[in-house]
Amino acid sequence: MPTNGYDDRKNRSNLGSHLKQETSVVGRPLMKVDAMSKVTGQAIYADDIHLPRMAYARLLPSTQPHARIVRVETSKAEALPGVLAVITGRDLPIKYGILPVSQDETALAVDKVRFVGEPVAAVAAVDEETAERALELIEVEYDPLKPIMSIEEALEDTEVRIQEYGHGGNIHKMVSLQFGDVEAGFAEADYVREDLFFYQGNNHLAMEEHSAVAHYSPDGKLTLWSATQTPHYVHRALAKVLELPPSRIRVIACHPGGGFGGKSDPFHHEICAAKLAMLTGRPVKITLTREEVFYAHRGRHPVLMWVKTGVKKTGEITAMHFRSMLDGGAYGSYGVATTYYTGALQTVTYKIPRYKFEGLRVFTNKPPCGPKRGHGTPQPRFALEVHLDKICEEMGWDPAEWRQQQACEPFSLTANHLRITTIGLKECIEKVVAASGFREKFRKLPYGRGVGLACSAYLSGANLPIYWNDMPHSGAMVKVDRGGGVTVYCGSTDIGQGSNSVLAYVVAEVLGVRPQDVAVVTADTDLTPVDLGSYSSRVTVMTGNAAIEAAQNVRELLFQAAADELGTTSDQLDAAGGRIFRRDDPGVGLPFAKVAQLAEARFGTLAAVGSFTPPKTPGRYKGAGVGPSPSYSYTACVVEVDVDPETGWVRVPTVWIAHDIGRALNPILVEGQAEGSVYMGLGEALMEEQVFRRNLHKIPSMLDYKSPTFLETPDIETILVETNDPHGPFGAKEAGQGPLLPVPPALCNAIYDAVGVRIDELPVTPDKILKALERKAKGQDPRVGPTRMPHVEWVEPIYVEPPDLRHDPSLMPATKPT
Amino acid sequence: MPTNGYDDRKNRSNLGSHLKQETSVVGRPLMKVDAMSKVTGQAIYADDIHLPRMAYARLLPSTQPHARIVRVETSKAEALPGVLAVITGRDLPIKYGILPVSQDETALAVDKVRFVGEPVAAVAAVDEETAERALELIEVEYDPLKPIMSIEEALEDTEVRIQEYGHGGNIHKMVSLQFGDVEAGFAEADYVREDLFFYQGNNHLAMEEHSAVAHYSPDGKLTLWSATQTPHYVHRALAKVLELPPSRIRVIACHPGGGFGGKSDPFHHEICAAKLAMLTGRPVKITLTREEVFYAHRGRHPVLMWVKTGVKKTGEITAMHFRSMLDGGAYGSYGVATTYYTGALQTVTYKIPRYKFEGLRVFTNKPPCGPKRGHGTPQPRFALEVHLDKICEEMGWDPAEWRQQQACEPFSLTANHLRITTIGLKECIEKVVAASGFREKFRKLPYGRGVGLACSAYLSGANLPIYWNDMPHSGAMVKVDRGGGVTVYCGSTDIGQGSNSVLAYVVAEVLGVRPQDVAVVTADTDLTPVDLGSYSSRVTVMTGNAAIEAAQNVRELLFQAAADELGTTSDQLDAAGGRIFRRDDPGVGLPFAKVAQLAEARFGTLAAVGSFTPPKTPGRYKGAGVGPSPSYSYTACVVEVDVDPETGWVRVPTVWIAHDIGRALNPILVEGQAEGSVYMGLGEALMEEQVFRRNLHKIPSMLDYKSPTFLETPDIETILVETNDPHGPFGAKEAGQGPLLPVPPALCNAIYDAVGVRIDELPVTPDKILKALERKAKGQDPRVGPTRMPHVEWVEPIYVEPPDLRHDPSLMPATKPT
Amino acid sequence: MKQLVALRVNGELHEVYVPVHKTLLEVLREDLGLTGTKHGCELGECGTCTVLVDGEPILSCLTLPVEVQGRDIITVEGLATQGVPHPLQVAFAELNAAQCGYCTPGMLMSAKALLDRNPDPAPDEVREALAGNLCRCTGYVKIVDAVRLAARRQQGDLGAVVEEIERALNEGVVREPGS
Amino acid sequence: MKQLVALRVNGELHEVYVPVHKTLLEVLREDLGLTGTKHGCELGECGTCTVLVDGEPILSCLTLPVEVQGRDIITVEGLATQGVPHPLQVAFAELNAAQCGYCTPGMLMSAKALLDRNPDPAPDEVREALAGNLCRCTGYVKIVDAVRLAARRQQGDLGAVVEEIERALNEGVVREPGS
Repeated sequence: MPTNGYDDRKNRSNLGSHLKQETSVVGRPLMKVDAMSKVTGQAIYADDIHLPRMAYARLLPSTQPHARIVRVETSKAEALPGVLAVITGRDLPIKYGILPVSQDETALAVDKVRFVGEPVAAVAAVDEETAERALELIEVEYDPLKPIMSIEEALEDTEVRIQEYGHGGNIHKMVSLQFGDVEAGFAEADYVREDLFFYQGNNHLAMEEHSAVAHYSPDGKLTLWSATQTPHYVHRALAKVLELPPSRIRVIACHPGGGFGGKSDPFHHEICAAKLAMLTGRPVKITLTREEVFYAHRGRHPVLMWVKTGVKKTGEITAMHFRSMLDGGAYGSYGVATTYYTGALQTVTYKIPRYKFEGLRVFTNKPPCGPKRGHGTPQPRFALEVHLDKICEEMGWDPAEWRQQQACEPFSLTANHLRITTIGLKECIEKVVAASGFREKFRKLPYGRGVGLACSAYLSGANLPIYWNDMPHSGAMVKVDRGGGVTVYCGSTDIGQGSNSVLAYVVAEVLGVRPQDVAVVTADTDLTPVDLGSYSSRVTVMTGNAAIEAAQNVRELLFQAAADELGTTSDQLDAAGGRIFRRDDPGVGLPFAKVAQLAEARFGTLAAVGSFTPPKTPGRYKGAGVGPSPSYSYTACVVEVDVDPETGWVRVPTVWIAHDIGRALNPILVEGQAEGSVYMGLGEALMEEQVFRRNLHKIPSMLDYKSPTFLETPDIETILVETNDPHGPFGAKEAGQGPLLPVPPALCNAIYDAVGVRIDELPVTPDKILKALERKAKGQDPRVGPTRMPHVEWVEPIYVEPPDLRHDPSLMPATKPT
Repeated sequence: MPTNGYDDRKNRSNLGSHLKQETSVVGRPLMKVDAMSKVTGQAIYADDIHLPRMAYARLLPSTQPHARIVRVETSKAEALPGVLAVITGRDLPIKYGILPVSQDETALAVDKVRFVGEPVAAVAAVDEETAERALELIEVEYDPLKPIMSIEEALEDTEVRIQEYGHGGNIHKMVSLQFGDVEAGFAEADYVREDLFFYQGNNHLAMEEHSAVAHYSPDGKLTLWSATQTPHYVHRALAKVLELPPSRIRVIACHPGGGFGGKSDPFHHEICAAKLAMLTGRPVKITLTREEVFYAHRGRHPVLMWVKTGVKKTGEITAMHFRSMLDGGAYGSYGVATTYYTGALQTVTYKIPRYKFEGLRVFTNKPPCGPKRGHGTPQPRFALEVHLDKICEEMGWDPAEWRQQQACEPFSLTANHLRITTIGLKECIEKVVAASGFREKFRKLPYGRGVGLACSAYLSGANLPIYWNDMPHSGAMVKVDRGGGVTVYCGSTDIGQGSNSVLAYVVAEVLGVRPQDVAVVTADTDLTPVDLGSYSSRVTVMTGNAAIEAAQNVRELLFQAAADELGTTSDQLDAAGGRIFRRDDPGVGLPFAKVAQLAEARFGTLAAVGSFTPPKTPGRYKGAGVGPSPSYSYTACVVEVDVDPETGWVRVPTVWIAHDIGRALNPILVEGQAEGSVYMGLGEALMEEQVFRRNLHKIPSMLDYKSPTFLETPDIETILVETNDPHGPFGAKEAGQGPLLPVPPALCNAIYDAVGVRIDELPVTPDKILKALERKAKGQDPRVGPTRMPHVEWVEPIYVEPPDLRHDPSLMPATKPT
Repeated sequence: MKQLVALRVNGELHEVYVPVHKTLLEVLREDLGLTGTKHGCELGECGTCTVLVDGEPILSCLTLPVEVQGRDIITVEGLATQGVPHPLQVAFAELNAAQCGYCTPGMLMSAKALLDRNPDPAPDEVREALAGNLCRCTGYVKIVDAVRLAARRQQGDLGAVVEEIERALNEGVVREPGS
Repeated sequence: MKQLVALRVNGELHEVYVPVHKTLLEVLREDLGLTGTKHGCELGECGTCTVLVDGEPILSCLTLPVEVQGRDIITVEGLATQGVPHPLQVAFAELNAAQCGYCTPGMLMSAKALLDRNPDPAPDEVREALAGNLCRCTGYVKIVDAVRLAARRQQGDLGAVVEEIERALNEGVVREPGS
């Protein structure tokens, strides 16, 4: 049970001189602003929307993994009473995709299907039942092509191509980057080790199935309500595919019932709903079935990895070489970014002076993979932390101590030119080791029990947008009403992490009102300035900073008006508790609403804007766009396991996790992110897998896709470490993704501690444990995992000279955002 | 059939140098931005809102016109299955009212009822039927008091008081103002005339019955959707009565299905719905029945008037003395303002060098009167224009020519210190006389047919707010999206006049985009800056100016960004057709969206605010707050009648109306306002009356309340005169109310022309015509109308020296709003 | 007491179980969610609740659903076909014949019944046919114009209607119906 | 084929005429507008559609309305009484036991059934009782805490609940359930 001593957090004054000395909102474990709506069933999710005359649509899935479409015959479906419209690929031929470099999707398959479940046609009807019956009346004639179902097959078969673009054959993207003379590094190492790992793909399994409702108003405006994390990108995609001016499209993200990255692409069903609404003149709803969610996918990429590291006896890493091969499924999605991400963040935890990364992504005839919590980094982090554990084991180093020694310096650059600001990694390791009793347990527990440690880093938002441009990543407006109410408008999407509450908190803190006084308007492309979306753990940092700037701009006006009334100057004022008052004499002040009235009389309508654009990225090479962030969060994790050598069953009684959050704007929300990450990390590590059998998804249902219940989920002890990041809103960094990363490797390291076997392939199912124990018993290498990487002609790497890795005070930001 | 030559209006360059030389949006007869929603049944009115678990509420009406409440017993109603809550006056004891000086209403009667139909209790139940059955179970014991049902009774009976406050007895308010030595004026006149008039009260009869839906969210926020013209004032009243912080209340005005002033007060049902929603935790809807609408009322005040004017043989008016007595009904409502309004605008049409006004308002046991289209000015305008017609007749003057000669000067002050800017009255008279063939018809048509002329002036918004403060009357925000979409946020309420479209037009004009590119967000206290409401014909002028300012502030940023890109300076640029381009070389330019992207990259989130505060009022006396306006609209009207001397039946074949609109932002919308005003003026003049019999409303239903249908409504020819007012947005003035004013007097003047009788009391029902004809036949004064004013001790007038009335160029505004 | 009623509204069959005394207006608005049809007086005096039953305008506030079972009910929501508005709708929008818009659905239904039996009505025929529909905003002028404009256009190409809307929104070209 | 079904939901009787194969979940959401109950899988595997029938948690996506006629159905909308939320609701809100909130209604119903039969469950008893309800956001930790906090509070004064909400919104005082 966490005992965070919330009462002590209420007013804190030890967090850096550029922040308010005392906060009255930030740092408190407040109820979320929409919490009561959610617990009373009043929060509106997309499928809860019911509009008058709403029609229902369904999608016809491809039955073929890979085939040319010879003919789609819809006339029987069209003739069915109650059917309002039927569309096929020909009606929506324009290609789209989340990344500008991979505009390879169509809303409905045009000439070819590329995976079982890919939508081929869509029907709108007066009810769902009629729409489903209509689907059965659509005849599709396929000319089958050879299916390609694995990384190996994709690399082998260069004749049968799934897509017509990319690196060649079925390689979608190949990357090769080298920072410094890696071979020299290996040469000067005392020990060089190579390992192979595989991380299976898995689905987000958000509880809510994707859903969208479209309405084309007779006044010529399309509105789409959708369970999306990225309304801005959906807005763009709709404009492109439907050939409508963006000004005529409004996208509203409803509360998504879970996202985890799975609702970050523009989706078939969103575009089809919009098109059908335009054709029928009626609102159209599409809600995917759970089976269709597995086809929509965009989940974790299966990744095959090879890593080679050289170390000196004294502990320093001399060089690292990392290779990854991603199974991308049939379309691009975020895959190019994912590929880079599998190589980008190795360098931001421990000092790696020379680094080489080679990565590729292949197309296969499976649902497209995309971004899932951690986006391309849990896989290499798994590989890296197990690999390093093996090195520590080999070298006889204490894995906690070694990690602390090798941790990156604050305000330093990495070999691949990523700028680290604050880093609480050492403190995280120290605290998690202490809390878990790691030193007392490691290599000391009875057979079958063990502990494992792993660490990780994650970005607090990507410094570069998906579409390269110089515009802010997040914009906010703050309006103050003469009655004392405040409204904050921001394009961000609260996917459950509490970003709407964060907006209320930071605005309330700056203006000295209560969060309840702040109306939060988000995720509506008509009403709110653009925010790029809820991905890459960017929201708190970026929207928080944008909202703070907007609130400060309004506060400026309020303070000027109050200063005159109170006979002082703006800089002598402070705001808290619904009052604006003299800092030197807090009894002298005015109610917030009164100041609002004075200020409105003087300045007119009280509203202001704020924006956040991440700092410029130091890296100047191709590929330098993936990895940079305003700040990195750090996590250390200890997992304790109880392995039954008879059954191979792994029970996890407790996980300890320490997370460098920069600053917890609301500790109970941060804990929730850490706990959810630990849970999801364990799910991926122990049971979750999206796998295929005879070209088909291995039964795409929740019954067969195993995920942890209450009974499989351990006690989780969360420790928050605060480093007060200068780029963060009130010092905050991310929490939503980073804490997932160390969980799978810590688990595997704990299994090794418990029973002495290495499972280098996730998930760690009982059969793999048993197989490894069997090998161990036979005196063979007590390991289960991949044994080779397919041969590939890697392209010549781009060579980049690494910078000096040491702490450099000049990297500290001169101007503080807060 | 109007032939406005719309095609010629598309591009105009003759409208004053401070405006854009050519407009691309303003001036065109565009479809309203929400027109298609309205014609497809998709526009949402309050009663169309259906929320899950919504409960229905009904109000228990008083059966007594005037009584003490001895006991209200609700227990039987509470026990009825399906009843969720029952409230009485004790649950909502805090008083409210639209004007700060008359906070005399409670949501439910507390100790006393003051008119039949006044709500005494409210019930929320699972359906309307159950709520109604519950009403029948509530027992109310009354102790009857003497009802006071007329002005005469109210003035006579000072013992029985309806309200405990006011001037004394049943006089709510008494006003006496004198501008110059009126007696000296009469002394120097060649002819002095006195007349008495009565204008009966009537109801707005909006097609939509009042409706409100309240929801109290579990997160502690109250939302009220209501058919209201004044969401800002409803917001204030709810905060006061419910004792909630304004920040926790959101008021959203739905499309009102007709307002005409009748939805401008905070109403019982709105507060009851909110309270019941808070008590039950469920959304609550109240929709009034038509009968209840007649009780909610706030319609035209019945006014008894006396006017005395002196003129010289040469035509000049030497002095005028005007008295009015208003029958206010049981509560204050806007009545104090109405009282002032009956005396304020006499001076802004013709030069009146000395002027005295005495007015009073009484309380009676009838539903409260309030503001109806023209708000207190149609009654005196009726009196004045008939009175002047009689003077012209007496003096042998041509009524058109005389009015042209005596018309006020542009940029002048009136005796009561009202500042006239532009005045198109002479041109209006000229055009309406020409179009109607007035000179060929007046006194020349056969017996039974006649024409009559009258003129009027009305304000384009009141210069002073209801709650005195220095804050803007209207605020707007404009946001520009990087996709090229524009959003304008403004608190104003489109009551059908097209104010949402006006916002889109002016913003589109300033930014050079199309109205469809502008999303209009209005009438939502959370989302929009305050606008005071749709009353006093203020919206186009005030929100138009605020929105222009906001758009110009954004355009500034856009032009700066575009100028750099185009190698020029901001002042060389123009915007139209979705492009920003060099004025000297229009081919050199950039698409709007591209400029938005450049500007957002440079300046951050693109949004700006604008505000409008009316100019300072020159008058410095108590009472000077009622009457001043940024500008006055002018109207001249000719009515032709066909009077059947046998039946007294009056048929109106045609009405010609010329209106000085300043500038028609959209001529087809302005015409609509003029046509609707003519229709409503004729309804009041010929048939509409809210009258009482034996203390009861004379059957409050549409069956008995006669109003004109298609068959009674004449051809209406509208002529727009443009004077390009410097205070108006693109030169515009009001159109929604002014054109009603001259219609009743023009009708009465036409009847005199037709059959030689004077009906000095509205409505002109056939029986009154017959009675007058009978008197004429008997050689008596051929007139029907009041014969005496009740005796009243008028208070000593406030004396104010009148300014010089002549045209004064120094009154022209130095800074142009547009 | 409740009863099962089967109503064919805008071509779709709806089966609802409603109190026997519930009016067609209430059932349309509350049970079928077709709130386009408005209510204004409860007593059949204002015409806002007009819908078509077998092509004839009726007052839905005075009609019990059971009376119109099996008959063809058209509401304002059924005027457009496949998202293309009826020429009457376009003309009303274009000529500002809908101000507050509340009487509009009823007005349109009466007008449709008129045009269906008289494709080119004179102004007085329009006034006569719509006399049961009150409007407080427009003074009726633009409504008469709009009905006549729609009558003229109805002869033409329905597909052109969408273009008309676009033009009216952006150019404001209004054709004079009287010419 | 349709049938008439009479359902008592949250104490109110609803009579609906629905296809015979329409699930209770669909009827609640689509016909009664009670969208608080969610669907997550169509196959009874996720627990999001849990409602109470005569106090027992059942999966509404696997239940036909006809099976539960005349029985007492409680959905998340019926947890609060007269606008005062159930202690479980407050505790869930306060302890951030609802992140995306989608599983929350079902979770609350299972938790209520638990507390109704076991007013002071141990953590493992909570886990056991809720094991049929999946949550992907929270890692379950705060849900267990919230159920136990509510259990402790349920003994106390219901009226204090509103104050708790106010406090949790503005002060963030969280009581440790474990102590």
